[in-house]
Amino acid sequence: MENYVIEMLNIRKEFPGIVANNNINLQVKNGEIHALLGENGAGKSTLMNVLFGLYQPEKGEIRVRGEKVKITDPNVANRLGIGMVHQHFMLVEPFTVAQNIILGSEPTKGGGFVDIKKAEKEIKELSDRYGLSVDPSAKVRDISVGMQQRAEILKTLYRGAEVIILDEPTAVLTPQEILELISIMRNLTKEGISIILITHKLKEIMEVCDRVTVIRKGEGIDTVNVKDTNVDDLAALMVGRQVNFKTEKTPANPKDPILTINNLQVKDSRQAMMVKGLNLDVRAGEIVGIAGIDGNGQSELIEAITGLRKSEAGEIKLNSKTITNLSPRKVTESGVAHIPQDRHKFGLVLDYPIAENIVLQTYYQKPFSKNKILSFKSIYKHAEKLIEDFDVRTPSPRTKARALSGGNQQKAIIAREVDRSPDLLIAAQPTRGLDVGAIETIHRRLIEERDKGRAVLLISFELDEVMNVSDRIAVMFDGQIVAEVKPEETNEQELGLLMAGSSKEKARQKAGDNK
Amino acid sequence: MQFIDQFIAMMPMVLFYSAPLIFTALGGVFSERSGVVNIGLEGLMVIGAFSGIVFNIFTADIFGAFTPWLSLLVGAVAAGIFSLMHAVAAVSFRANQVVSGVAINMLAVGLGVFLTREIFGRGQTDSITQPFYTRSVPILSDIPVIGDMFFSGAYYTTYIAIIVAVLGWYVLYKTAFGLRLRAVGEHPMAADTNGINVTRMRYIAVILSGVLAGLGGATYALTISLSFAGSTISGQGFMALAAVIFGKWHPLGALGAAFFFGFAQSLSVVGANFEFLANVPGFYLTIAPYVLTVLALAGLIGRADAPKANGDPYIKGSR
Amino acid sequence: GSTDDETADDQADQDTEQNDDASGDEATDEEGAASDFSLAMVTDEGGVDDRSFNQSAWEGIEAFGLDNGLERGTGFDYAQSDNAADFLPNFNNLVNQGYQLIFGVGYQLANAVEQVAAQNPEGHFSIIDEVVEGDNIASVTFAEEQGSFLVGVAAALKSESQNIGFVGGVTSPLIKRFEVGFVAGAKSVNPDINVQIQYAESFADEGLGRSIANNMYSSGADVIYHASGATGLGVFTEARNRVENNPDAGVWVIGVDRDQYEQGQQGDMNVTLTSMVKRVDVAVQEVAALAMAGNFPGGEHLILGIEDEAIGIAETNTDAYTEEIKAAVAEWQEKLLSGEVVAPQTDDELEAFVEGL
Amino acid sequence: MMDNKKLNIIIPIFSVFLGFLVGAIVMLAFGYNPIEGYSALFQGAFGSMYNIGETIRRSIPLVLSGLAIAFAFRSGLFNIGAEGQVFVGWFAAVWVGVTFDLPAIIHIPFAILAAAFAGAVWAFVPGILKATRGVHEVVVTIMMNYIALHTTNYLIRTLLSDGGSQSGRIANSASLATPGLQEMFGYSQIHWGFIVSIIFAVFVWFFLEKTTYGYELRAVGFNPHAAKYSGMSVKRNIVLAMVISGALAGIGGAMEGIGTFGYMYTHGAFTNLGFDGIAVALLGANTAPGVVLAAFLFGALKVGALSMPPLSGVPSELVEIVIAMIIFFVAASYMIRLLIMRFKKEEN
Ligand SMILES: Nc1ncnc2c1ncn2[C@@H]1O[C@H](COP(=O)(O)OP(=O)(O)OP(=O)(O)O)[C@@H](O)[C@H]1O
Ligand SMILES: Nc1ncnc2c1ncn2[C@@H]1O[C@H](COP(=O)(O)OP(=O)(O)OP(=O)(O)O)[C@@H](O)[C@H]1O
Ligand SMILES: [Mg+2]
Ligand SMILES: [Mg+2]
Repeated sequence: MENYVIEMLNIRKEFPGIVANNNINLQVKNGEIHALLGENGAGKSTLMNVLFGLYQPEKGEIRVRGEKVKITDPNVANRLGIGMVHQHFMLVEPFTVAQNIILGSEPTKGGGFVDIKKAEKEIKELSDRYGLSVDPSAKVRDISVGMQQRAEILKTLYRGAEVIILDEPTAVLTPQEILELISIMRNLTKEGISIILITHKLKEIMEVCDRVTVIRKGEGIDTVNVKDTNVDDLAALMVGRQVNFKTEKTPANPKDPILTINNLQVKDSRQAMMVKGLNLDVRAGEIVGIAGIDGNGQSELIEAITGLRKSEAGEIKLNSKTITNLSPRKVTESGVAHIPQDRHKFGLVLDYPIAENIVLQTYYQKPFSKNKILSFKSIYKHAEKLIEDFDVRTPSPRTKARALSGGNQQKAIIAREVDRSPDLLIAAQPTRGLDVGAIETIHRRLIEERDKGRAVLLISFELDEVMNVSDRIAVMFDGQIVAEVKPEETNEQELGLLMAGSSKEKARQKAGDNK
Repeated sequence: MQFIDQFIAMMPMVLFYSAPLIFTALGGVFSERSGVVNIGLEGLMVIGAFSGIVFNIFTADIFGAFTPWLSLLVGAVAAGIFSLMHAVAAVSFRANQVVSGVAINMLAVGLGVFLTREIFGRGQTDSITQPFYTRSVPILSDIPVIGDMFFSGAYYTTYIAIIVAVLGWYVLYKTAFGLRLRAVGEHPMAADTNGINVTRMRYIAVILSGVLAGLGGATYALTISLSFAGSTISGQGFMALAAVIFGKWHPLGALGAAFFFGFAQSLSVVGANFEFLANVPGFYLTIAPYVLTVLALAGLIGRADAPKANGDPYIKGSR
Repeated sequence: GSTDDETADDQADQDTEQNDDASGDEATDEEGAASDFSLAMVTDEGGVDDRSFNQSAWEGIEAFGLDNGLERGTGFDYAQSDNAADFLPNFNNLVNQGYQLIFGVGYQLANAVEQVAAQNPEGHFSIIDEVVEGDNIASVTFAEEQGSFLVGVAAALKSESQNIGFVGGVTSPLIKRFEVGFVAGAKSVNPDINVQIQYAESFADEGLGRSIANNMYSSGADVIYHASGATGLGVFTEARNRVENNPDAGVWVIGVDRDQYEQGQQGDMNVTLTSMVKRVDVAVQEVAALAMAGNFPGGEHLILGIEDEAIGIAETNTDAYTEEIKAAVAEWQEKLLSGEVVAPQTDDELEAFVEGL
Repeated sequence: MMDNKKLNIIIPIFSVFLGFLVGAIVMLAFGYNPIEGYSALFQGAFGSMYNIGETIRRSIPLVLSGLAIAFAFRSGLFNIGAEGQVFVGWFAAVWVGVTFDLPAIIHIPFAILAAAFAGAVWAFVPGILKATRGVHEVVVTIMMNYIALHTTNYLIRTLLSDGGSQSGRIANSASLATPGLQEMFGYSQIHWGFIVSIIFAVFVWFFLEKTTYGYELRAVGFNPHAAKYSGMSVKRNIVLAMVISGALAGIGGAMEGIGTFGYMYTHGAFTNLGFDGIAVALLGANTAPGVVLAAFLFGALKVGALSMPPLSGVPSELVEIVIAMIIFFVAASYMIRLLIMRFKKEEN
């Protein structure tokens, strides 16, 4: 028989109301990268939380290296050499990287005094060994998402993990960071570590994984060898129907500019200049994708346009009327819609019903309220319509936003924003963390909006999204637009280089050589 | 120079006034750093004061000069046990922590006075015969100026309070225990996934806050009121809570805040001695401490961020 | 073991006894003798066991009740107020229970007495420490200024630094009488004596009382008279602490309302020089006697002072309260009784008084 | 699984029951007869029209201070300052009551308005400091409580009397107390304030649940970031929430000023109307109807407590214990949920 390092057999996990896992089997071979694939809410995180001891299954058994085990809490998991990097990072923001890594198994000398020096040394060694570069003494709140993730991985290694679970690690990474992560994963497996990788990105699976287990709506569907399968079959397995990836779209016919930005300068909360004299315009009927590595001023740019952040200099015009430093409400009223990056922080009031979330910017207007009095009748009528049109999967418009899956939360936000028929639609990371099904719908929506003659500004760290959806790609680097390219005339490599700051020419011929 | 003299004269007041606040505020810091809001400090002080006094009265003949020290201990233990209620409600039963804090406050006063009536047959106890006394520290008190200001005519409890504050800082910021405790208050789920027992940490923190608030209450009773009644602890717990926030949830910050309050309070008393204040209505001096605090907050202190998870019960597997 | 402890213990016994009665375990031993007269009192926020004038009033009522063979709960009783809003309900409860004479103890109850008296014209009411118009109301106040005057004399005689202090609770005309009388008395002994005066603006802040006393002693005072309820406990703490550290510190406290000797006990010394004793019990019994005899002083204002033995000063601390002081105080007492000297009650009167010295 | 609506009703009732249970145990432990104790309590609270009147009267200010705190909580703010706001409201109402001479239809609303304004001003300080400087409202409100206590005492001495410890009585035209009503309730202190408090309970409910203002306030309370994103002014809403909360507490003070007492006296300590308001608000789950019920329960217990010593010899503090335990059990309602779940399981 095979030597499996992890075996989860007939696992069943219920939550009040739903069965998140129903008789799921998962068998991970020693030293392999095993993918776990499924739609939003399919039950992947739950299954892994069971393996990591955060949840206790109602049924089923777990074997580690053949041994039947009971994983009652993360400590047990750690002792069994199982480590997990969670979908929502488990890092304490005001702590340093080192403090986060050692937390719970701190090296101490007399009087419980934490020997931070020793810890930082050990961490340095680990990160050199696996090529996970981190700054141990930096505070987590000050470092990039990529480094945060490397810190998370180090956390597991520091505890001597031999099996590492990565829950949607790439959802939050830039292309460069994804490449790094992939090579890291390879290093790890070389060192005999096994990896369970949860991702919605089929290409990644094809690239790094050995085998993949697909689950759908809490049921285990199948486990297949990656070399015996392909993207389309996987997608079909996962969603239960054929999915088409190449988002169909007719060429754009841009009209006159809607958004015009001249020499814009914006500082971040730490008073560092993040947008440095940026120029950009977006025309009616086109989708402009901003490609760039996280932290090159994208967030500040969006916040400046939407009035969430004050701009230091320069001008932002909408339909040739200036909207520089207007209040968010004024900006919204003048025809801008915004799908925010962080849907939980900005996009939704998680404790409000879906319906009330859907009128978040319009509640004070007729028909939703008349002279300051809310008309729940029309609010709910409206909500039901949008839920219908945008196929938001929710028990009822009265359900709290919190209880929806990220995918459906996102659909609700898009419904809200698009429905205001804005002149400019800003979509920041609109498909982050979503499954292919959801992604497909959302991309289709963006294109529909374009075809209705709206200007769409798409910010994404995912190159194929940018390339698939945009009509024009503006590359952002160090607070400026350093290049504009047409998707059909470029490739990921060139974009990658541009995003890394090399000039257009260089990038061209470099990319050219490699072709 | 009158100012200097007055200033020197003030210090002993500042020292005895602040001590109970320091202890109690430290309790608040520990509790809230672990993510458990504790507005029950007032009630915990009541329990500390009550049990300290009662113990003192009944054992003075037995323990003589040791009585106040033992009373202090008893007050701390009693309040520590009492704080278990808050822990059970807030940690195990996911209570709204403000509510259970309010309950603690009401229960403490009710119980304290009820028992006083049962034991003494009236609303307040006798005066204790074995209180703490101010002492001047050998040698140190001989240092010019400094000696007079800090080392003559202060209670040992005050020095203990200061030491405990420094200790608190060390524990919270230098030890593994402290790292875990703060982690639990900032991001309990992260702590949990690192194998830290959130519930246990929070229980410890809350009980610690009880012990410290008990020390605070007992200190007040054994150094200032020397007897217990329903009105003995009237607002000190809330002042301590203010000190916690004023001090930005940092042990040394709380220490500073407590001294600030003591200082402002004494200033309002000593103010009467200054000619130039002689014809200012006493009322202005009376409110001065509170106005000063508000101004200080608005001016220098400004924004303070509570521990992220402060007030949220931790429920495994929810986000 | 001071006199006070004993009264306190008796108090305790009676309470528990009464509890038993209430819970019916035990029959009371005074049947039959009851006359048809009945009296009761409503406490202020201090409560019946405040070891101050509420308690004193209750002791008066009890004494009167027992002397006249009345029964607790039918012949005499009290109602406890935890809050100013309880005053009127308490009165009404007692009225409904049929008590014929009801005392309101403390100036805070003035309004309540006024209302309840108006609503029950046939009932008899009495307000202590305040004056209220009404044919069925007997207002009883005390000449605190007289007692304060005498302790002022004692303070001046005791003070070596000729520097003394007064700590007031919350500023009010009542407390003013204490302050003014005290100053007048002291100045009559030595017109140049220095009197420090400070109000805590609280009756329940021992800490503040302590700070004020600390400040007063530190700036030279050696005798402090307090009229500040629990705040005064802080004054005693400060004095006791000073004596503990230096047996010859020579600092003294003058208590108020009742003999606060017990608060002053420090080892084998006692810092309570004397106390300005307000015999509310005497006042209550006097009014009760009149009422029982059928000539209730309705609509009258009784001012009880030294001559009625309703105001006195404690002489418990014989070590500190020397014969000379006793003698001198007695002298001034005579002057007050004879009307040769009239103790001032307000700042203006005080001014005039000091002019006259 | 049981639906929340049912639970939200059952839990408070269950908590009240448990609270009384603990009280009974304590009484037994100290040799009192719980039945006598509680029947005395009940007598005192509902025994006659008079007692009912008193119970209602005692609840009136608690409804308003409870609403004040609930209102702030719903907007994500903790207003420990209700205590001080009650003081200034009480003062303002009495001041209007004694200094003006107007027909009742104007005088009473004017007095209430003044109280609301005073409370609002008092709460504005912490509000603006929080909004502009990020200063934690809890510290500031605690300080404002003491400032209110001493300031009103001072003003009573200087403005409403010459050095006295009590203001004069308000003009009858400003009084909410009418002989007719009081006679109907056996000469209790009941006054028309109960109507005022109900009106404001309805107002708060409507304002929070039905208006765009309430929608904004609740949004800010739940998630200020999303509120800002969607164009609401977080700062403005914080200030607004504090101001309205303060106004409600101020009106609570007015209920004492022109209702129960008809004057104001210098206080040696806090009234606890504000602090009890915290308990009332939380017992009422921060909803207007809940607050009204919780306040009534409080009123009944506190008035009933007065009859316990005379009728049963039980010290009135026992009621404090009962109240505290009720609040405690409400806080720990999860415990009760579990219990109920357990029963449910055993049923099926
Ligand atoms: N803590 C929880 N309480 C209640 N229900 C939960 C909880 N966590 C998950 N669920 C439910 O279980 C189902 C599976 O959730 P899970 O997080 O495993 O999905 P997932 O596969 O990780 O989705 P995604 O791809 O979006 O991360 C979801 O539909 C959700 O409704
Ligand atoms: N406490 C909870 N109660 C109910 N459902 C939950 C809970 N926690 C998670 N879920 C649901 O579990 C599913 C997966 O959770 P997960 O955190 O993976 O969300 P998601 O869809 O991945 O969104 P995102 O990762 O972008 O936040 C989602 O449907 C989520 O709403
Ligand atoms: Mg997941
Ligand atoms: Mg996800």
